[in-house]
Amino acid sequence: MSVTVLYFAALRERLGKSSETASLHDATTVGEWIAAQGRVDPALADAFAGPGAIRVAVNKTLADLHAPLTDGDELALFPPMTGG
Amino acid sequence: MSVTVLYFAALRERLGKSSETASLHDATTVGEWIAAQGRVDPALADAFAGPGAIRVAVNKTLADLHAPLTDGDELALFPPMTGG
Amino acid sequence: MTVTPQTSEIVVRVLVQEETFDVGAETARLLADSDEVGGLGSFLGVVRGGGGLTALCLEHYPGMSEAALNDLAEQAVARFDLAGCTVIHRVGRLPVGAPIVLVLTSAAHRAAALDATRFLIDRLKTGAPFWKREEFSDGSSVWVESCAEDDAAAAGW
Amino acid sequence: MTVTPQTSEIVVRVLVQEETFDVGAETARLLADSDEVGGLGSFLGVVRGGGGLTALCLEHYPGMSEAALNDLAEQAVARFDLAGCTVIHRVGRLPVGAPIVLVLTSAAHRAAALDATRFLIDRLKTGAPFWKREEFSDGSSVWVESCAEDDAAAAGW
Repeated sequence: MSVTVLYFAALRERLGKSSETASLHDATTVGEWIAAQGRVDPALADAFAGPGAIRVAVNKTLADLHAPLTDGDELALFPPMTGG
Repeated sequence: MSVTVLYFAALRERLGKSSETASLHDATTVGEWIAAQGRVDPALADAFAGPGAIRVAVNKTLADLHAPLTDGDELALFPPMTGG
Repeated sequence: MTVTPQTSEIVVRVLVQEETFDVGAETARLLADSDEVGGLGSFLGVVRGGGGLTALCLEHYPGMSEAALNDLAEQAVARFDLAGCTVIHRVGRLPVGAPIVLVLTSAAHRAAALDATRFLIDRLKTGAPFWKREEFSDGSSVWVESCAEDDAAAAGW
Repeated sequence: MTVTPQTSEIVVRVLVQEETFDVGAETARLLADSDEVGGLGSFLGVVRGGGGLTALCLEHYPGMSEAALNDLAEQAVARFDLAGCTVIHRVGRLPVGAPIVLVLTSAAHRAAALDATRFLIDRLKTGAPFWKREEFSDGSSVWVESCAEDDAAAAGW
């Protein structure tokens, strides 16, 4: 299965990409995908090294690292929000 | 000496007048004038019978019954304010 | 010459008038007149319909009403870190839906603007010489009584 | 047929846009669209100058930003006795003094309008997917970090 991954703001700039398509095994959580991806993408691993530095949304709803990913999901990773 | 007395809102309507000129003895407080005037004007005495029903201003500043009156002062009597 | 920041640099605008006011224009004016503003808070009071009400008649004590609003504005400036504030209160006969009062504050940070807005409207309700008479569709009218809730809100500051 | 008051009668208007907005027109619109309104509360956020700042660049997550603001508006409607609310958030490059965000609430009574205004702006700051980058006159730029004060304000509700 595959999911679309979106990156925003400082994380987008840091990783040098705003989106990618990720292929992953079934029954993968957000945290499991980040851990696996971090092994091949040190910049992503670095970005997640700080505690609480990155926020997660699945299908445009805030989620946490335990959220499951299913085929066709849109996963978004971004820094703490600073609106208003 | 004399002071101008102004009445507003429900008190103005109740007394049937919006202003008058009062002649009074020296060293009179607001409360003393109201007590004396109430003896000749039962409607005024009635209006002041309810506790806290009437507010007082001397020269356009909120005051209380102990405020002294001096020649030329503007005394205003009115119900609790309901602005906004 | 040393220039020390003065309270007088804070823009205070107080109006008591029969005419209506323009919320957009007042907002733009306050924003243009004050420096380093990050937020503006506001409260707009309007004549609320219902129960057969057709209009409010607002009486005031000319001279004292302006002085009382100015005093409240100065208190807000002293208590909160404001860049400026505007208070406009209408008098006369106002139909349902008409604007009555506008409180507008500007500040570097939102908390000061929002706190000051609430302080001003809470205090203004019971601390400035305005009186409301309600007019109804059956021809009757009644003076609005002061309410304990408003007294408590004003005393809470 | 019995008509029961529904939450859906409460007017909720949420916009995310590059263009500016008209505070006066939005105020008039909310007032016209909702019944028995006694007060409107508002907060207008603007780009604060100082320290050589020339502009803010606002990035957002299209689709989620609108959904998050709608969700906040629905929360405000559920918590406070509102007649309606409007939330408009701009994105793109905004110079010093430009409006960024408008929160506008209407209610029968002022406390609900003022409480809901504060709730919405406090929660919006950290709960909707917008990110600010500051641009300075020396050509540098920096992403705004989240601040503990904003986190505390959002958590306080």
